[in-house]
Amino acid sequence: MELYPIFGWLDGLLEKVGITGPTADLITLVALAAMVFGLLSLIALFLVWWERKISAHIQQRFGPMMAGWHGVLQTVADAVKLIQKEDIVPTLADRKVFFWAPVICFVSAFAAYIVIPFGEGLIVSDLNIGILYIIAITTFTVISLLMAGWGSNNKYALIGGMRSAAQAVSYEIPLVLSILGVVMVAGSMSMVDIVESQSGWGGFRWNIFFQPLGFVIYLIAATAEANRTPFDLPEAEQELVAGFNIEYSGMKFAMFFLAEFVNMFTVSAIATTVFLGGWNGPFLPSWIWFLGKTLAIVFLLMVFRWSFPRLRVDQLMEFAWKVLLPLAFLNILYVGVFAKWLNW
Amino acid sequence: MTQDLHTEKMVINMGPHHPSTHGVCRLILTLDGENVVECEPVIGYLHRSIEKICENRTYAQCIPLMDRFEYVTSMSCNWVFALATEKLTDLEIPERAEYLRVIMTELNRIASHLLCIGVTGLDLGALTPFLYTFRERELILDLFEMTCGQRLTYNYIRIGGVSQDIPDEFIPKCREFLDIFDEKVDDYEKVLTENPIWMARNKGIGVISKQQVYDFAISGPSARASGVDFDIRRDDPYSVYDRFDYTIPVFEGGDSYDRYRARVQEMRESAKIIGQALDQLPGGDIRAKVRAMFKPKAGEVYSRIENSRGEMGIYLLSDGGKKPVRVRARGASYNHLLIIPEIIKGLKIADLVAIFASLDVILPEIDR
Amino acid sequence: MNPAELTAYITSNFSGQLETVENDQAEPYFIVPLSDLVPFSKFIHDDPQLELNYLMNMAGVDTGEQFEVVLNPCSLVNMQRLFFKVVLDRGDPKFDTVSNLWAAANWYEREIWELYGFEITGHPNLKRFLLPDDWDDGFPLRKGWVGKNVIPLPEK
Amino acid sequence: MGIISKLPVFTENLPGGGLVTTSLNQILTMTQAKSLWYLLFGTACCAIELMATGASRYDFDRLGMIFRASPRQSDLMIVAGTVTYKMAPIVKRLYDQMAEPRYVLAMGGCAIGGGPFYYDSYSVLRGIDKIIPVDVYVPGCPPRPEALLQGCLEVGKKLRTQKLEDWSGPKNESR
Repeated sequence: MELYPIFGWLDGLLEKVGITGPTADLITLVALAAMVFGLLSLIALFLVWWERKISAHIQQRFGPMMAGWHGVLQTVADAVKLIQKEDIVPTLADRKVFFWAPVICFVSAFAAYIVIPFGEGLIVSDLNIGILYIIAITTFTVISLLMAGWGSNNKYALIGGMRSAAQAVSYEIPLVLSILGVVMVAGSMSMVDIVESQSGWGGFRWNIFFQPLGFVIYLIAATAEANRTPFDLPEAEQELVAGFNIEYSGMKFAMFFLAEFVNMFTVSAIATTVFLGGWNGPFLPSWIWFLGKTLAIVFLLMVFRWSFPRLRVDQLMEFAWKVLLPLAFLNILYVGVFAKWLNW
Repeated sequence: MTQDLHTEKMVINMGPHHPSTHGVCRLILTLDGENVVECEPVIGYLHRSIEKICENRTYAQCIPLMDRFEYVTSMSCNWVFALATEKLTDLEIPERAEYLRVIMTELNRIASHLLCIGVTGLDLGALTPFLYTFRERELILDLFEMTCGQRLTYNYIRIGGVSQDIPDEFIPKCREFLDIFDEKVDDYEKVLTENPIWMARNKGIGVISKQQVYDFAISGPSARASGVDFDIRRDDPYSVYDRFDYTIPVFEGGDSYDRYRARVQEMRESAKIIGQALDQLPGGDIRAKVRAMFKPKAGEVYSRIENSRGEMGIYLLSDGGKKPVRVRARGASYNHLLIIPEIIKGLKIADLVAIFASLDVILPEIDR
Repeated sequence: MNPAELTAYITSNFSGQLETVENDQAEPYFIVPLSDLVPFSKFIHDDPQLELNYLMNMAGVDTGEQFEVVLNPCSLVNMQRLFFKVVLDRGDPKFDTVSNLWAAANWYEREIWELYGFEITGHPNLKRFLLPDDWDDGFPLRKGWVGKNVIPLPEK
Repeated sequence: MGIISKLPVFTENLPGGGLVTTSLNQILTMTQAKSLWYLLFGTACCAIELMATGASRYDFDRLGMIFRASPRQSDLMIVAGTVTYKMAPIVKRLYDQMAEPRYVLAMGGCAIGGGPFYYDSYSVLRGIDKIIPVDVYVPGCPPRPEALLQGCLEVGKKLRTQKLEDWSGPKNESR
């Protein structure tokens, strides 16, 4: 299902109305952005409901049942309720920083979807430095956590912010190195080329079979990037009451809440594109393959959350620098030697 | 190059309202980064003046108040108060009542340990064991509800015996619970004990030495985890505990991990005791003849029993009247909170939460 | 050692004068004069035969006529218990701290000081910790004390 | 109030404005009732029953209620247990920190009126309605989990009668 025919029809419509040239491009881009934004907030709402249902069934209980059939409208109810809540700004808070933190978190969470291929031709714009762009954008959420920690003038939030900065910095490197292994094999950083390089053997020539260690390192670093247990130290309820989003209420908190789930989806989308062969797969249309694999990874992340205790800050750092980093280098060495020798 | 960086210590308030302080305890922490430099507990937020109220109540009226003294194991609170009053009178407690008391208190010990292990898991981020342990705890609460109609504050053990006899479907249900209980404990061990993150978070944290156990009067599983082989049921025997054979689990490590393991083993032992008590349960009536306006002899007594958290004792002074002159309830968490500032120096906030949960400190027996 | 031997051992070995009280409880019961509180505690804490190193309970008592402090040490090594009491004078109740012998006594004494108003000389940090900080209503656990927000039980 | 509170002003002068706001009001309060996030605030024995209600058998999550540790994000404060005079200012401050539309459920005899500690106690506050407005009282010592769940549903019913304009802005300043 190509994306371009839709825009062809839209351009035709604009001709009739008499808008051409740059304004027409602007309108199509805005329409595209609205479509991606709509799709993603739908997915985020679904993920929130799905997480509560999975956690409930893991823990032998029902999970939300009252809002709609089996609580399907539960997240809609939460979102609409959060809109009605009062928007408190603590008196001594750093107002500008406090206000912009959720905005940056929200924007950076959605900005990563410019280069993620949802299907055969379903990509907003195929940058040739796609994967590098994603890694740069996803670290913005760390800045917003720091701003939230500092802005809300609360000691617990400050500790939460500091922890998130330390965690992101130390887990960024193994993440990048594990992706580097795939980029070396694919020969290009564009997401579409990476997926093309995995389309051999009838769509089953995925990188995970060749670089299993890289996949495992990526998964661990990704859980840390998305602040999920066992690495969810920034908002550890038991220690820091609610971590960085302690002072946020109403719509600002909803932004943080949705951004967290969109981040989780981003991280698993990159995992599918880089390691599980994006949209490659026999008979089914490409975007179903993509969605299926991503939701499988999201399911894995969710099961992590409900089965592992939380690590301490120094254990977290130690694990990143002393265990994950050497393994990442080992993975690159392995890929470098075998890639040359097996001339993939 | 390293000129001295001006780093300030941050005083933080792990205040009365905090998810991981069980109840309302406030810890004023002085932090240097993440490490706790100094910790000063402030209590009294749940000080309900139970001792002052008991001085104006008859002995029978004190029992429900004693329920609220330590609400997670209310059975042992009733029992320790009844034991203290019985020492001041020459009442003859019927055999069946003694066995019912043992069965109920051991069931309550298992329920309290289940709650403690669940909440320890909750505090360290593992949310699922909390739900599993509470599932078993609900089965025990059904048993309690069957006999005395209440889930938490039972008012079941009275002076001279117990208030009601157990219904006839109690024993089959209790047997059924005991059958499934052992493999349920294996489930918890599977989820938590061998979990490397759980070990990393609990091993070597908050080590209590034997000398500290003596000085700070630490008791119960927290003392047995530091190598002190002391259990009131065996060393200072009361009631019919000498008729059952059970072992007292003792560990040498003294850290949070061993305290957790001591509690898990203790649950298995308690299940064994209940099984034997059900086998030997005699017939007969369940309460000695006690006049309504019960007046014990004048005298002083300090009676103690082995509660799930440690030693629970009642100092009772009576002048022969129908109201006690002085009741002093001693809880185990009182000393466990006292030792936390000693063993927390230099550790992190996350460790403080782990130690707090592993020592099973709850606030009603500190504030009374 | 059973209670009788224990009483005999203590009365013979302890230098100060003691008064033993007959009661049918399982442990010996002494009344120690105020000045001998710390020497007696040191004796029973350090004597190798006794080694009562675990302070079970320490309670302040107001029996209407006299103030007392009751201590119950016990030994986890050779499983013995002891029950001894110190009578304070009514006018100016004061006693020396034993918290350097038993660290558990630290909070016991602090509580006695706060709820009974007995002066404790040598206590490391006597601060209010059970009652609200702005408490100015006397000492609640004393007999005959009536607080401003206490609702008495209506007599039938 | 959030963004939504300005809406009634616009819809008033629309044709049939009154109808729009009431039906809008219905939808909005229905969503509030369906997702009441409660503040984890337990002091005494009722806190254990609160945890038991949150566990698998009685499960708050079925009603869409999850526990939030920070008062900012919670809209229902379940005061579970005895509130002493030393704890009263803290309960008041927590209530102030909660974002509007907020509700209070007094759980257990102690929170309603001092419970077993009403007579002869010098340190127990007899009932939290002396310091904060209470919406629903759940009697019991401690109340059964079913009673607590029914209390939460009562909060949902009472909430339906709230008007949008009632929460037109913070009433006191200490935020």
